[in-house]
Parts: sequence; structure tokens; C-alpha cells
Amino acid sequence: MDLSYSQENEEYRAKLQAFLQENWPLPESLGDLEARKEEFRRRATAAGYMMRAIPKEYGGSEQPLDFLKGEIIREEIKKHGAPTEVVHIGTGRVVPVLLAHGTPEQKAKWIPGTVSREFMWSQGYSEPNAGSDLASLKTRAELVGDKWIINGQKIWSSRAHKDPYMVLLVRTEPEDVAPRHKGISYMLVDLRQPGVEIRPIKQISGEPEFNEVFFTNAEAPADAIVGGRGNGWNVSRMLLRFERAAFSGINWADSLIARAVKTARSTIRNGRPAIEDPSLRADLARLQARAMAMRYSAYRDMSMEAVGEPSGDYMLMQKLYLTEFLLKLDDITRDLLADDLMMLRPGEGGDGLKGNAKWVDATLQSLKIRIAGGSSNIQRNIIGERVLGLPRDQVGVNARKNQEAAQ
Amino acid sequence: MDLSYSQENEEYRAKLQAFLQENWPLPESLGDLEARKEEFRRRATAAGYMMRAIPKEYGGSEQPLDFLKGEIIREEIKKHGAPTEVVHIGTGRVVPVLLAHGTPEQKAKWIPGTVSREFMWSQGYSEPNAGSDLASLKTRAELVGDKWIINGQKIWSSRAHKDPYMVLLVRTEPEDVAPRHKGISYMLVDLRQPGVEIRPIKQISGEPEFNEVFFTNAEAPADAIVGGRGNGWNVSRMLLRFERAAFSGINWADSLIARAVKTARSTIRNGRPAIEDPSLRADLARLQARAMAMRYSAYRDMSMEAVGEPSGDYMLMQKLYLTEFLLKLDDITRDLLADDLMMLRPGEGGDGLKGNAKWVDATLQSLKIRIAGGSSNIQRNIIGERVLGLPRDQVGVNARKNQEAAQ
Amino acid sequence: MNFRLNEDQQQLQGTIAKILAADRMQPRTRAVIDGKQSWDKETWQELIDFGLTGIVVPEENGGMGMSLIELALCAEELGRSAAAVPFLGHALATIAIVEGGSDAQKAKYLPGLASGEVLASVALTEGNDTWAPEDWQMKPEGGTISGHKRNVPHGAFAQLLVVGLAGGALGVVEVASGGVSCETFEPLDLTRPICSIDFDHAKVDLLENGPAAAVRTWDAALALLSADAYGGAWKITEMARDYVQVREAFGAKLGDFQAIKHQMANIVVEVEPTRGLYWFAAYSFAKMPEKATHAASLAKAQTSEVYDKVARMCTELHGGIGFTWEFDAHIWLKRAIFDLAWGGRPQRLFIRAAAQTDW
Amino acid sequence: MNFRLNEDQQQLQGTIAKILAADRMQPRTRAVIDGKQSWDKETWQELIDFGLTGIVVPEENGGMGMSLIELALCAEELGRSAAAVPFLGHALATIAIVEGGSDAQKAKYLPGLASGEVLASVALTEGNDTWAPEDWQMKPEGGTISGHKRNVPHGAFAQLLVVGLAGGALGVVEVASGGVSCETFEPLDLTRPICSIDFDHAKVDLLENGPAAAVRTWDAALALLSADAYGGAWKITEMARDYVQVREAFGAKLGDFQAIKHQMANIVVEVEPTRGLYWFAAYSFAKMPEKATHAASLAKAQTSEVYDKVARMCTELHGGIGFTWEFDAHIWLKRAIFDLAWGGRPQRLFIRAAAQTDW
Repeated sequence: MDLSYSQENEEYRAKLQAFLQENWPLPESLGDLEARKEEFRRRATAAGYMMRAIPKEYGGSEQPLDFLKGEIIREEIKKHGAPTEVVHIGTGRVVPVLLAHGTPEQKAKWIPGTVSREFMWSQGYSEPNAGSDLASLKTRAELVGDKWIINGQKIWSSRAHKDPYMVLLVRTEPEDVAPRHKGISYMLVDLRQPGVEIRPIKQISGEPEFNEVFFTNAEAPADAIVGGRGNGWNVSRMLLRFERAAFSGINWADSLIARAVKTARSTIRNGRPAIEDPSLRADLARLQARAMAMRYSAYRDMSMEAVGEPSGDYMLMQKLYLTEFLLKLDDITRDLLADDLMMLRPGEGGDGLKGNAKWVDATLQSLKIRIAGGSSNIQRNIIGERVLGLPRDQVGVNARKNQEAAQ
Repeated sequence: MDLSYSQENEEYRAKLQAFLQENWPLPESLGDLEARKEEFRRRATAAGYMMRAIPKEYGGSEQPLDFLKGEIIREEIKKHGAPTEVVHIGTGRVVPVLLAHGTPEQKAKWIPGTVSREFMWSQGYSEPNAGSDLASLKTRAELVGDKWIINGQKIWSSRAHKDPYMVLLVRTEPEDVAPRHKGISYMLVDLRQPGVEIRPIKQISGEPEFNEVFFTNAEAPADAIVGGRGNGWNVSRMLLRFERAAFSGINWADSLIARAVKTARSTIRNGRPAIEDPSLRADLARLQARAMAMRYSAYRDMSMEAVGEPSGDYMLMQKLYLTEFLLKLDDITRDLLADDLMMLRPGEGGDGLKGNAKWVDATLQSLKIRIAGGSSNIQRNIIGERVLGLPRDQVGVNARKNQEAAQ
Repeated sequence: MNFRLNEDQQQLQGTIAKILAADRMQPRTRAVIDGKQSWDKETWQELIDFGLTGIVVPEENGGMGMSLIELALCAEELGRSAAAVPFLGHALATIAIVEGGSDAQKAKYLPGLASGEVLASVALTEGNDTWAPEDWQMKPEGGTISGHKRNVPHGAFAQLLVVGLAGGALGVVEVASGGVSCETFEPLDLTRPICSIDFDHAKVDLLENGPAAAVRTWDAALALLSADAYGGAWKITEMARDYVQVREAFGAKLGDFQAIKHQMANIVVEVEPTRGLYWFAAYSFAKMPEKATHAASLAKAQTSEVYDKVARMCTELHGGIGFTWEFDAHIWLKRAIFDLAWGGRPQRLFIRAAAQTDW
Repeated sequence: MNFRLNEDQQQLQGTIAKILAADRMQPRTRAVIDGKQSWDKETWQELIDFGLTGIVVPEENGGMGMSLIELALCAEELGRSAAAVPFLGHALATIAIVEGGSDAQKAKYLPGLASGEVLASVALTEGNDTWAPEDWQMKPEGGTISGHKRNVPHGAFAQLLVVGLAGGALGVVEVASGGVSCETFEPLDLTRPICSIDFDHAKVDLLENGPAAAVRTWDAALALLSADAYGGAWKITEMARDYVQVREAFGAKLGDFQAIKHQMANIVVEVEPTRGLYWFAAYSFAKMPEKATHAASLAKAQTSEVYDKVARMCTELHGGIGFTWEFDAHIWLKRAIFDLAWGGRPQRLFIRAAAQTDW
């Protein structure tokens, strides 16, 4: 157990600081701000500070997994104000799948363009009648000649209106394949074709962010499936695990606490800053205890994984734990905001504490977090079954048996 | 809607006050304190202030249902410091059943002695493997000649070690009667016989309060069943409803708040009484809001029942709502008690705030309340099904189907 | 003694429930939500025709002379149907004048408010969290007022404003007299848009019994908001109940899953008992004024906390669809937040209630 | 950097877990609960033989010279097994002397404590809720102390007491020197009986660095209690998990009911992440002392709140049997309450943690 930055790591940090000094900001002669940011990222990748998990041959820097170095890079880039690595579905989810399951041809075709952000991706998993229960999805693809012909509807694709490519979970095998998830494949599709219609969905905040995507005889080439026909379920579950493993939730929790403290400083109660109220301070400390519990549990898990030990079940629980954190934070911010809760955008005349509108949006977003990526009830099923060894849920199973018996 | 005490009720109150003035305290010439209390209760019953729901022929005062008068009586007797009506299982549960379901002979045999507290009762419902799921109880009675022969085991009988009679739910019909609860009868049994063994169960507080009662060829006369063979389920459900209808939970909640306020006055925090802390005051007000919600919801229900209107579903929810109240109260008292939480009995040397030991006991008791009289999960099933019309639970049903299929 | 609705009250509530029946209202509310109308004038006119605006106005001033109990029963239905009408401000302005006006002031203002000819609202708070009359700083000078007020419901459409003033006084401003300008912005609850109002030497008529009326108006606001919250909480609960009975997952209806059933049970157990709280708040306002501040503060604090919590839970039960603009659940979710915030945050009101006890 | 147990630590925890394995312990703990023994001397001797009492004692004083990390790992196992041994007081007295004693004092006291020959405890609080060193009022006069101390764990059996004194000083009292009397009463947690102690001109030896050591000792107490709470919370969770897998109702196992399964999931989701908290509390005590007060306060406050809540939920999951003396669940329920209260109530500790931030 050693949380100190070792000599090696301090040297790494010093080298990184020197790199940052030298490379940011870049001279204006290198183009506009966007171009300069891109150039910085290219250099940072070449130096091993970005795209660390991606092989060099595909444009990454191919560094060994080291969560402490990851934290050092995050800290120093933030401190220096340099451009951060662009996080997107492509590098976060598509590339790992391709690396693990793609053919050499698929890797060559898709990875470099995804790493360079020439190919941007949205995700087509959920359907109107298959949310938490992905195995029941209905969008089908049939191989006709050398093409997959796709028909069906996807929903909650958060970037389909902006990004031209989609990773699709689609039924390619007969309906009566059992278990049902065996009939699903993982497919890469270009959305820029006549058979695809994209309709934005407005969120409750009033902003469009999601889309419905309709496929009517849309096409994909025969080699569009990654990981083999009928293997999409396993491929996508690997993705979900990957998604959960991130520290992003923990760092987000820390930043939310910092923001809540800032709000509590600028909110006046009985003539004094609210942050001086002992009861509020205790509530904020309660949140901090939860954030720390997450951080050090994750450190433990990752330290064990790094040496190949089985790391326990904490990662299965983090999303539900974070959900509870957000709920408690909402209770605190509701009381701090008071009237400002009623404004979705602050008044131009200076009404509303600066920053409070962000909290109103945050309380709506926290509802989305609870729903997205598997509902809390699904999480509880998984935890009850995998962590505690309790029986699998019988209701769905029995309902299906009864349906079959009735047929 | 009229919560004011009408002229009629104010006159009733004045008459009651006069009665109390005249009859309490009674002269010592009438015997020791217990005897004088009994005499007072006899007089109060004769005057219509006690045993109001019980017909005169059985020793009651046979007054029409009037929940306001009930409250007035409770208030004035408390204010005057006179003896209160003795609440026991006999008048609370056995007599109502006998009145509704008993034969004339059964009424004559059991009610007067129960009203006079010559016959005291305990309750034999739960079994070691039939707690929430009463319909699965296994204690059997068989009619042999003119006697019921009883074999089996009951548990959680809170007064069996003190009181000689027991109301028993017992299986009298064949095992394969369906639904299972149709085979159960409601039986009155004298425990003072060789076939009955009573073993006290020590509670987690260290006090014995419950008992296990073992029946080994115990006997009861042929007319021991009330309400007919196989009808015990309906009879006992009427009891449970009766039990829930009481105001006792609400009055108890009010008294707990008053006690918490008293504790908060005598607890010093940062040199000031804890009751001055705004955050604690808000928490106590939250409790008060819940107590008021219960009181006025119950007033509404009873007002509607009094005129024969369907009164809604509130009464189905009160126990769960009260459970939540107790949980929140526990959180408050834990913080107030601080170190005193660690003492089950206060120190003789004056350690521990007077009264705090009561809270430690109360926190243990509040766990009992959550379990007794139907677990919270059963309550939620009932509410989900009856109030919201959601489907009946399938797990138990399916498990039973599977068992049957396997046989 | 009894605590049930009499036949007149039952009939009143039944009638307004019919006017506000969900299937009639849905397209009208939608038109407001989607920005096609600024507010639901059609329903408001029907409510005026029904007599809503006259309920608490004395008969001699053109009203029905009923009490806050009846008005709260209507507020429950408005909350249930999420009506996009200027009820809250208008009702509170009316109550302020009923409680605080001289006979002449009542005769001058109330007939127009009772008939619905004049639309009114209230302008009370200045900074954030300044709902108590003692928080107000605005001072009349030479018969006019100047300064900034916030959180005025439907303030952009009101012709008459009751304004909170220093010392808990109340003044009436007729918008047509000038010196009144409204700053609008994007409110969360589009069915009850709030705005800020700037007064610049606007002519003001001080109510005779302003300070007493100001506390009464606040208490009335709390009782009406708790009624709204109770109605709204039941409505969104019913939406979730209906949804879980049709939506399928894993081959079964959501409602077949015990976890879902128990979540629904936990929701309804919080919602239903708050009816007694809001009833008693309205009842004590009308009949036991010495208890009104305590009861109204507890009722609004508790009921709006429940509404807010339940609205979040019910939204979550809808899954992704609950997070879309097209699905109606968010209308109630946002009304819940309005009910939580307007009139004072719960924590402050619980502390206000505690101050009414002997603690 | 890593945050995993090294092989020595894993082995240490594995060995102590074997010593404290549930089936060996149950009859011994029962004997204490049922009043047949005052404490579990047999297990304590095994723990001494194993070296528990020497873990944090420097090698030159006869100990193993390890850190609070190793001791906390043992505390987790003691909490899991609900061992009725005088660990808490002895460990804290030891730490107080390690942190605050002069070389001579260490040489005098530590060997006996490390070997277990001398049993020690700590006498800190005076009134209720006086865990902070600055709360202590007792003043030494002429080399002796007089007054009343509370919440002394296993105080009736201790031969040496570390006493909290005014100004956060610490003094050592040897019971055999006289002037020490113990008032016992019925404690809730019978596995860790507390008593009050009266000092009447008892000879006291002031620790050289008392004030600094007092804060450290408090932080160590919080870290050890959070470890105990983590172990205990997992244990009662496992008891409930095992129970719902065998107990039947309505023709199915309790664990087949989704509502039960989800309650169990909600429990474990609260329990498991607190491991990171207690580890970090112990780690920072040993390696990052500037963070120790913050981490220890948060860890004990959060972990004991979770333990208390989870113990109540698990007891409830057992139904009636959970409320009986004969069933073991209450042993952990009561240890949870001890962990909640001893060392300071959570609210106070959360506020203490907040004072360590830049808020």
C-alpha cells in the first residue's frame, strides 16, 4: 500500500511539465485555435500523454496501463490549461472492441480514422421497446447478396444527428435462437444513406441531445459485423464494463462537491455565507466521504487488477453508489438555490445567483444518469445475483414460460 | 368539515369533568389503590366513558361510535390523572370477534369474563415457519369425539406466560384444501392443561416478552371454534383491520415528538440547549408534519366511515408511514443521545441523561414494530395491489406451482 | 365534529375536476409548453365562468363568500391537471385585498378580480429567499414605489399587482398607471411562468391592514401550494402506475416485478397522507387562524418535498421516455420544483413552523 | 503507487481471520453475552500469542513496529467476528504511549503492553459528547488526579489507564497504585462493556508529548472503529444473505422475492465502498499524517452510520427471529451502535472533517 508519488513518478511529472511548457500555448503561426489544439494533441500523443491505450500503428501512443500516470497527466494538463484529450465514443468504445475482436482488415479500415476523429460515432443500442432489456431488441439485418439490409428503429442515440457512423446492435439470426441474445450482432454502419432517417428528441431541459434513428432497407457491407455473427451481446457487454471502469464518475463527484462549496460560499443565509452553517458543512462532508469511498475503492480495484489479482465487486456497485451521491447532492443544492430553482436560464437583469442555472440543469441531468446505462433496478438485480449469489429473477423467466405455454 | 367542539361536545366534556371530580380520587376506605382503580373503572363504564363498544348485557356501556367523544375522554382522563381504560387483547380483539361471529352461548360464556378481566388472553397466530405468510401455518386440531386435539407450535405470543387463555389460528381441515387459508379455524383455548408447554423468549433488549407455546395433544371443547370451521382466516383479518384502525399509533407519535423535544431541551450542544439548533428544529417539525398528516388523514377516514362513505385507502398505509416516522425519529435521537446510546440502563452514579435509557430501549422496540403485525414488505405488496391495482405477486404463486409440478 | 367534505364541497371539486379533465387539458397545456401560447386563456375563461375567481371574494364584493377550503380543493385539481393558468398570483392578490383592504379598497378592486375582468398577481420577494414580510425592503415614497421584485407568477400578463413593502405592508399597483416593466426569462415551470418586475415611480395604493394581510397571504399561498402539490403528486403517481402496467421488459410487465411494485407502494404511502395536511392547512386558515401559520408551513414544506421526490421517482420509473420533452411527465416534475421553491424552501418553512410551537 | 495489501498484510489478515473464525468464536462470544464470562480471555490470549498487542509497538520496546494499517486490518476481523476482547482500549492506550511517551516512558510501559502482560484502556470523556481533547477538564494536582471519566472500554479489567487531561494532556495511571474505582452498569454492547471510573488522588505520570498524542490517539480510534464497522457490517450482511436463501414464505425462498434481493443489494452497495474509506484513514494515519484527521473523521462517521443502518435493515430481514436474544444478529446490531457512539457521534465528526478542508 503506497499512495506516495515515487521518484519515478515525480520524474515523469517533471518531464510532462517541461513538455507542456514547451508545447502550449503554440504560436499563432500554426493556425487558428482549433488547429493549434489539434497540433498540441498530436504532439501529446507522440510524446505518450494521449491515446495511451491505442497501438502506435493505429495512431495511438501505446503506453502500458498505469492509472497513477493517467492521474498525473490529467492533473498537470488541467493545471497548465492545455487542451485535454477528446473523449468520444470512437476511442472510448469502438476502438477497444475492434482491437479485441476486429479482423486485421477491420482494424486497418476503422481505427486510424477513428483515432484522428475523421470517423465519429454514435451508439445504436436501445430501442423503444428494449431499454434495460437489450436482449429483446427487434431491429433486424438480413444478408442479401453481399450486403446487410437493415430494418428497425433505434432510440437514445446521443450523437446520431452530428456523427456519421453508428455502432449498432442488431438481430441477424432467426427469432427462435435461444437464449435470445445469441441472435444479436455488433455492426458498424454509415448513417449517410437514404435508408436512414434521424429525428432528434428534445430532452426535458428543452435541449435536443438524443435521436431516434429509423432504418428502412438501410445497407451495410458484408464485413460490417465485428466479433462474429450472433456474438454482439458479448462484445457489447465488454463495452459496458469498459464504460464503468472509468474514473470519470469519481472526478465528476469531486468537482460537484467543489461547485457546491462555491455555491454555498456565495449564498447568504441569515446574513452569513451558507457555508458557515454547521449542518450544511456536515452534509457536504457526508458527500465527501462518499466521493472518497469511491476513489479509494477504485484505487484498490485497479491496483489489484494491475498485478492480476481478482479485484472484488466494487466496480459493479459504483454506478448505483454514484446515483445515491447525486440524489443527496440534489437535496443540498435545492435548499441552497431556493428561488433560483425556478429559473432554467438566469435573468439578464442579474436575477439569480451566477452558476445556479447550471444546478437546475444538473438536477435534470442527474435524472438522466439514473436512467442511462442500465436502470438502478437492473443494477440491483446484477449486484444481488453476482455479489451476493441470490437467485436470478424469476418474473421475466416465468412470464416468458407462460407466454410460450399459451402459444 | 368542522373540527370545532360543538355545543353538545362541550357539554359532554363538562359532564365528564364533573364525573371525574366526583369519582377520582376515591376514598381510601374503598380499598387499596388497585381496588380503587377498579372501582373507578366500574363507575366510568356505568357512566358510558369506558367499554363503549361493548353491549351493556356483557358488561360494557354500549355507546354509539364517536371518535371525537373518544378523544375528549382520553384528554380529560389524562388531564385529571384518573385511571385509564385497560387495553388488552381480550376487549381489543377477542370480544369484537365474538360479537360479530360468536354463537349466543359463546358470547355468554366468554364476553363478560373477558370484559371483567377475569379471562385474560394471548394471541397464537405466528409459527416458526409462518410469520408474514400466516396461510402456511401448520398447527393442527382434529376433532376426536367431542374434543379438539391440538398439536403444533406457536411463537411470538406476547402474554402467554401471564394470561391463561389463547386465541389460536389452527388448521382443522385437510391439507389439500385450496386455497390454503380455507383450512384454518379460529379457536379459543385454555392454556392451563398438561398438553401445553410455554417457553419464554428473551428479546434483544434482554427482557422476556414473547413466548413459544408447544401443543402436544392439548384439548379444547367442540364449541371452541368461533365463526365456523375453516373460516378463521376471515375472522382474523377482521381483527387485523380492527387493530390498525386505532388512533394509538398517532397519539404515540405525538408523545414521541414531545419526548424528543424534552430530550433536546436537556441536551447541551456548544453550551446551548440542542433544541435551539435550527436544523434540529426543522427535523422535529418534519416529524410533526408526518404526525399531523396521520392525524388528519385518520380524522377524514373516520368521518367518512361514520356517515357510511367509502373512506379511501389511508388506513392501509398508516403502519408503513408510522414505520418511516420511527426510523426518522431514531436518526434524531441517535444524534441527541451521543454516548448515552451505549447504555442500556443508566449509571447509578448519575451518568447518562435521565430518560435517555428509554430512548435506547425505544430504538430496539422500533425494530419490533417494523416486524410485528405484518412486515413492511407485506404491507407494500398489499398497498401495491389494493391501492394501485398492480398485479399480485407471482413469485410465491410460481414457486408453489413448480413445487406441485415436481410432486 | 367531522373532517369530511360536505356535499357542496364535493360537488365543487367534482365540477372543477370535470372542467380540468386530463384529456381536454392535454393539448391546451401542450400548446403552452411548446410555446404556441403564452398561457391557457381558454381554460382560464372556463374557470372564470365557473366562478373560480370569486370563490373567496365576499358576496358584497361580487364573490361567492366561500373559504380557503373550497379554493384549496380547486387548487388540488389545478395541480392535478397542471393547468397553465394564472391562478396562483390572482388568488393571492385577491386574498391580500380581502384580508387587508379597507371597505373602499375592497369595493374598488374585488369586483373586477372576482369577475375575472382584471387579472392580478403578487410581487413579493426582492433578493433570493425573501418570502417573509419582514424581509421586504421596498419603501413607498410620495405615493409611488421604485425597485425590483422577483418571482411574480404570470406577472407579464397581470393588470394589477399586489406588492410587498417594507414593514410587511402591502400596496396595490395598477399596471396601466405606468412605471411598471417586466423582465422575462426562461422559467423552469412553463405552466406558471415567473418574471421579475421593475417599478419606477409606479403609483401605489397602500392596503389599510397590510402587515396583517401579508402574513395571511403568505399562509394562504402555502396552503394553496400544498394542495397543488398533493394533486400533482397523485397525478404523476398515476401516470407511473399506468405506465408500469403496460410497459414490458424481460417478457413481463414492469408492474409484475416486485421491486417496481414496492417502489410504487413507497411512493403512494408518501403521497396519500399529505392530503390531511393540506386540508388542515386550509381548514385552519379559514376556521382556526391561530393555527394557520403552523399548519400551512408544515403542509407546504412536507407536501412539496414529497411531490418533488415522487416526481423524480416516477420520472425514473418511465425510463428514457420520461426524460423526453414529448412525454408529459416533466410538466409535473417542473411544477413540483416550482411548488418546492415558491413561497419558501421547505427547510425555512419547517423552521418557521417550529417557531409556532412551544419548543 | 498502489493501493493494495502487500503479501505480508494479506497474510496477517488471513491469520487473524483464522483465529477469529466464526464457528470457533460463537460459543465464546455467547458465554460473554449470556453473562457466563465477563470477557473472552481465551481468544484474547490467542491474539496476544499471535502478536496483536505488539503490532504498533516499536521493535526496541518489544513490539513488531508495524503501522496502523496492519492494526486496522486486524480490527476489521475483530469487528467481523464480534470478538468480546479488550482490544479497543488496549490498542488506544498503546498508541497514546507510542505517540506521546518519552523514551523512558515508552521503555517503562510498552513492553508490558506489547506482551499483553499488562491490560490497558483509555479514560477520555467526562460529560456526554466530550471526545475532543479540548473538551477535557481534569487537572493533575501534585502528581495526582481526581474526578470522573466515562466510556472506558473494558475499564473494569484494565491494570493501566491512559487518562485525558485538561489542555489535551495525557497521563498514565497504574490501577494498582490506588485511588481508582470503577462504576459498572448495563452496557448495550456486552462484547465491549464500558464503565465509568472515579479517580481519587490517583498517582499520574504525564506523557511527555500528551497534547499531540491525544489528537493522534483520537484519529487512531476513529480509524480502528471504522475498520470494525466495515467488518461488522459485512458480517451482518452475510448473515441476512444466508438467511434469505433458506427461509421460506409463500412457498418460495425469501431471496427469490425481488424486493428482498434489491434490499440486500442496497445494503451491500452501502457497505462495500466504505472499505476504501477505512483503508485510507489507516493509511493516512501511518503515511500522510496531515490528512489523518480528515480521513479518520470521515471514515468513522460514514462507516458507522452505514453499519448502524445496515444492521437495522438486516435485523428486520430476519423477521421475528432477529428480535430474539438467542439469535446472534443483535450482537452486531449493538456493536454497530457502539461504533456509532464511541469516539464521537457522526454529525460531530463530519463537522470536524469539514474544519480540515478549505471550505
